[in-house]
Amino acid sequence: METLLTNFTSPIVLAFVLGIVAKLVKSDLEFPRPIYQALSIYLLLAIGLKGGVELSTTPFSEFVWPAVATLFLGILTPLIAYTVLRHLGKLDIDNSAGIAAHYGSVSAVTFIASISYVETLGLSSEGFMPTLVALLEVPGIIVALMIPQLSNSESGSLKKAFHEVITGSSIVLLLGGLVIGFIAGPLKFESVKPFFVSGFQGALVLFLLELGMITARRLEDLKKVGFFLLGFGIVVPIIHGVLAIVIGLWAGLSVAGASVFAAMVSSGSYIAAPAAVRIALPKASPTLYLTASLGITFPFNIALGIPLYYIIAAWFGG
Amino acid sequence: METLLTNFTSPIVLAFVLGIVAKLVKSDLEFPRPIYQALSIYLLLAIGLKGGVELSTTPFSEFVWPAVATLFLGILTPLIAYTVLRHLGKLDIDNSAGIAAHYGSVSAVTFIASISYVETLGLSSEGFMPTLVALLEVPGIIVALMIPQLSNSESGSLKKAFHEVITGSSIVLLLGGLVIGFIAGPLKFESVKPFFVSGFQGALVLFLLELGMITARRLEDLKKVGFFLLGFGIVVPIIHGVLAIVIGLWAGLSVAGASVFAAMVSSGSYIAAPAAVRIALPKASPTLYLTASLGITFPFNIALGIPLYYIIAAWFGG
Amino acid sequence: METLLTNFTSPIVLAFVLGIVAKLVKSDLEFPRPIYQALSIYLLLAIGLKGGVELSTTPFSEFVWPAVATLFLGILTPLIAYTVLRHLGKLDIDNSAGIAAHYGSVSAVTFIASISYVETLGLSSEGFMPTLVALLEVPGIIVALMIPQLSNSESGSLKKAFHEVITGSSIVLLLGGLVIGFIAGPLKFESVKPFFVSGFQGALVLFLLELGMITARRLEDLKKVGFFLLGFGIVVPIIHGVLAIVIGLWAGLSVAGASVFAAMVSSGSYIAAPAAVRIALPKASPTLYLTASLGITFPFNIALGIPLYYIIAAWFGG
Amino acid sequence: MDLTELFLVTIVTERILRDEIIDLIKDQGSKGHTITDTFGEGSRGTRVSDFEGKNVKIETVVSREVGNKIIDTVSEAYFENYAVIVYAHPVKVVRGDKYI
Amino acid sequence: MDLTELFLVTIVTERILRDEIIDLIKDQGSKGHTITDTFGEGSRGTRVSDFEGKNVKIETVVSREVGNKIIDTVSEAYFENYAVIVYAHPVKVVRGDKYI
Amino acid sequence: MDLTELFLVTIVTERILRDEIIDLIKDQGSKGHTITDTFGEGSRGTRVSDFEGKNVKIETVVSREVGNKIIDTVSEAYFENYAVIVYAHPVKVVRGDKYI
Ligand SMILES: Nc1ncnc2c1ncn2[C@@H]1O[C@H](COP(=O)(O)O)[C@@H](O)[C@H]1O
Ligand SMILES: Nc1ncnc2c1ncn2[C@@H]1O[C@H](COP(=O)(O)O)[C@@H](O)[C@H]1O
Ligand SMILES: Nc1ncnc2c1ncn2[C@@H]1O[C@H](COP(=O)(O)O)[C@@H](O)[C@H]1O
Ligand code: NA
Ligand code: NA
Ligand code: NA
Repeated sequence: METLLTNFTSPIVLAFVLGIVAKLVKSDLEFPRPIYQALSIYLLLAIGLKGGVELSTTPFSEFVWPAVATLFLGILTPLIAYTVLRHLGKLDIDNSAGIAAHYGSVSAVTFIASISYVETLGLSSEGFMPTLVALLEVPGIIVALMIPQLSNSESGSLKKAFHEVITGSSIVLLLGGLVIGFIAGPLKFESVKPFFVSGFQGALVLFLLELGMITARRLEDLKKVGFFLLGFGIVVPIIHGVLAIVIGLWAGLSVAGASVFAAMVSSGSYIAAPAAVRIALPKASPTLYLTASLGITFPFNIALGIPLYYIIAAWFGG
Repeated sequence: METLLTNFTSPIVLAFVLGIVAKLVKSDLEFPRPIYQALSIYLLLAIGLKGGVELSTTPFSEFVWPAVATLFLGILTPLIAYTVLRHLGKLDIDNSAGIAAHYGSVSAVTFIASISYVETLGLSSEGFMPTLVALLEVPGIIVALMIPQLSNSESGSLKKAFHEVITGSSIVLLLGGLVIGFIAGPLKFESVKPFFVSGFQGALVLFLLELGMITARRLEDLKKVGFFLLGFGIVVPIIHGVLAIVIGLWAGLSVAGASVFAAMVSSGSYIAAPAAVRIALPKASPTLYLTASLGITFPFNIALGIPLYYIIAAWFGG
Repeated sequence: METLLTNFTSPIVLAFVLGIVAKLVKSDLEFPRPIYQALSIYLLLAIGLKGGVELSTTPFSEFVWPAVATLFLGILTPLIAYTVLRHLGKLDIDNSAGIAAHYGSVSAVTFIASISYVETLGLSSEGFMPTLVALLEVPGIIVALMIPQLSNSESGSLKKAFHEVITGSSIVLLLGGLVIGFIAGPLKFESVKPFFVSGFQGALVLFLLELGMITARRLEDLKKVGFFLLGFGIVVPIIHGVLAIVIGLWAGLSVAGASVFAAMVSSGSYIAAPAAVRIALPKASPTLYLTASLGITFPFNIALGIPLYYIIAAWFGG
Repeated sequence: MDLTELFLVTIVTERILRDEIIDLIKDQGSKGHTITDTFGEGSRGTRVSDFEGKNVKIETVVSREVGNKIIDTVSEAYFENYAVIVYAHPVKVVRGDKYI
Repeated sequence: MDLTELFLVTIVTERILRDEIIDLIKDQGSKGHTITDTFGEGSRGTRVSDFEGKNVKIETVVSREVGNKIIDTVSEAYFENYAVIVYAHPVKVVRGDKYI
Repeated sequence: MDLTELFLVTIVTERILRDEIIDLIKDQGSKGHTITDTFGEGSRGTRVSDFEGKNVKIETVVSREVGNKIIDTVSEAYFENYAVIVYAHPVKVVRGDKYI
């Protein structure tokens, strides 16, 4: 219980709520798009850098199994999501695959939020977690986009979509940051630390304020998408999260690491995936996949999911 | 005298001057609008957060009288301003009310500048001052906008104007920050402190550089508005400031607190008020009210007013 | 050799490379223009401020000879560049003068990069170096733009071009920062230090990421400009750099100072100069001068030039 | 491709009127619009938007009738007190029926 | 000054299609284009660009033939699945030959 | 509502020429203008503005005479050395007299 409260009184979650409220009261508060872009560049590069620096001091052996687990879940989760959507939800192939692509990938912000959550509990997750985010981002999208091909439904250009995913800004910044951090190492990193580490939590507050406002717009679409998707957006992440915890602990992650891992795996992408899906599956409705990942799963994870995964992980792993 | 010099050698004031100079020499220096917006979001949220954290540790009793004093002055000052404008200045009802609305509200930046001024003197004002800013922002505008209604001159939509004021970005960020800070409390605030506290003064330098450039454009309009408004923009703030000092000290504020309070009360809004007035009193000339609050009173307060209020407060309260 | 490696593993250089790579793989990563502008405002103001603070504690005598050396090289280097371009390169007058103007001026980022390079070596250059940057920016451009006048080739408005240079944002921010820092002094500077000093290196990383992307676009033009310009963009900076080292050491600069000085003098402007040249010499091809200064000399200096100048300076001065 | 002749009505005005005017043109029967941030100068100087001269351009493709109604209502509602310009010209539109 | 009558074709669509459509109009023979970031509303709501309603406006001055080809290819390629509007009108252009 | 037929002259050019061209069109008799930041491509590639392809679009509603004068002066002053396109078309303007 108390672990839940800790989350609800964190500036990050509160800023997210403020953003939603601002839109609900129709405030003229608006977050300039360039600032939104700059903050995501900063946040992605920062986690990349920190991850790379840590990685440079991590023995390969420690890192290999979690990496394998990540790739495995990157392939499994979109298939689970697809099956649920197609056969329980009776959605058509394109929409099922489109939504599945989002849940196969990862939301960097959910990841970051879970990191700071475990930190507020005085714990810390493995340093190489950001590397896992980079590993998790791409495969799930590709797997999901392949499905309609197999069931040869007419669709958009896969090639362009893959290029879009692999060279997407989030991947470039994450991987780029990892490599830079890895090469630079702890010493060289010192000089840029104040900017990328001390400022991080505060920048996250601003970013979640904005994400709150974007989410609020999505919430209006909730009625359009119906109860099934609402349930899907909460239940499937929990399933994915529990899977991630079990496999994560088995792969040698700490309890903190496993709950961060669960947050990652359960989260739905809303930067890389939407762009790719829009190109590869033009017939899939953006309203459905964006509302699911950004309007349902994201707020659920930020508010309840993250602490929940921790409780479960502690229960399994403690 | 020395207290004045301290102000003139502060990076904040100097940056403001630099901004004015840049425009005077027709430099192509331009401050991108999104950055301007981002800085105000940051500054307002930051003072809100800090205020909220402080508030969470302040006994209600300490805070109640200053709050009452604030609301009282929020109602009194626009009436004073209106009377002066209408009967001494012979301005028409709409323009008088429009300008009065600005002086009934508050300029957050003037407030911030006064805070950092007293800090450079090694003093510190009460922690709940930002709460007073939030309290002061709205009532003055509403009071002033009511006037033309009573003297039933045809005018724009009051309802829309009120919504505009109450849900204006500055209020949302200030109040939102206060609530977040209050709930989070000192401990949770730690993690975001580097971003919102250490960076604050520097961000303020950039913001005042930009405000200097905006003010410079206003200065060109000075000739248009005539001597009466010039006098108004200096004398009335002083009157409001002295009032604020007396009432503030009586309400239990420290000398530092009272001089910050004076800076607040004497200042003229140029974010919330203009938008509201433009909607409610379309016939009131933006050139008049913007030049008064942004072109005359703001620079006066930044350069002379703030130290002046301190001297007076010290004299009364010392 | 090891001094070279230090440079290649610095986050700043790596971020620059990442920017180039991002463009080469056609990533959709884009750096919003307002952020680019904000970062340059921040960086220029920051070096100005720091320089001014240092200057306020520097005896004039120490500073006078380096200043003279700077002005001297500001006049000499464009003439050298022009002669090489016109007589070896056989470029026409306008293009020769246009490119010369760039090499007569200075690239603030190259300067900053060289500062942080010597710092990573545990050395530190004279505090007044930023003042030299301000001194170096203007004269070279003016000298170069005069040439076509003398050889009276029809050309654009010199007057406008000069105004453009002298009131250009980079000069206003550098000089403005110097004056503010000088007046404020070390004590007043304390409050803004976290923002302008601690954050500096990190902001530089973001800025070089963006510059990498801009440079990448320039690289495509490399084939258009031919081998002569490629050689010019590498050899002439080295010549200017060596000149700067000799004269700098003679003027009393430390080894670190002399190598920073060399980086400054050898660098080609790509903010002030292009604008002025476009106006004064409309017939000069932007593709030529931008590719030379931004596509060839800038990356050369960032990657090899800066460590090279240090090695030479150490060899001469050690 | 079937091209219909419709009218492109352009309204340039103060940022602060944006949402109000969008509602207004919808009421008049506009099925869609495109908005662009612009700067501008005209007979009326000052803006209250924190950046002077900051305007929005609202473009809507509509039938002649709707166009005339928009022109009338806008000009009558805002010309007296606000900075605004309204102009229109015919355009050939693909799948024009969508916008009527 | 010699004025040629050409056509200004305007395409407003989702940000994500920008580069694709630019390539497409070049293939059709457009010699140049001007791009503006815009917001908009129409019959199709959601965008995947992180800001809803975020569109681009692509304007190209072309000959009647090229214009028609652009209109046909764009509408046929994108109308079914994407948010897009296309309209055109004649303009008098200086040195028009440059753009044919 | 009284509609006057006037001309909308559009100039797309390099950012760096913005203020110069604004002065120029004022001299020619333009009573107002609207400016939009745009990107663009044409026959002339490079810009010196720190972002390539960064242009401004200057639109002004003027009488036919003023329009022609603007077209002539702009094209003659800038066509040779700068990236610029100029085109015009008639528009119906509300309270057109304001802009003549
Ligand atoms: N003649 C014109 N041509 C183009 N745009 C104009 C013209 N006159 C005014 N505008 C635009 O309409 C806005 C309001 O004009 P005004 O009401 O005359 O101040 C200006 O800020 C410009 O953006
Ligand atoms: N009637 C219209 N007038 C002007 N722009 C429109 C109109 N309808 C649609 N648009 C623009 O075209 C985009 C796509 O429209 P739609 O495909 O109808 O969603 C919208 O976001 C608007 O920017
Ligand atoms: N055919 C065209 N259609 C629309 N805009 C154009 C066209 N050609 C050029 N432009 C615009 O005018 C600018 C200068 O063109 P240019 O002088 O041909 O390089 C380009 O950057 C575009 O923004
Ligand atoms: Na996932
Ligand atoms: Na006030
Ligand atoms: Na140089």
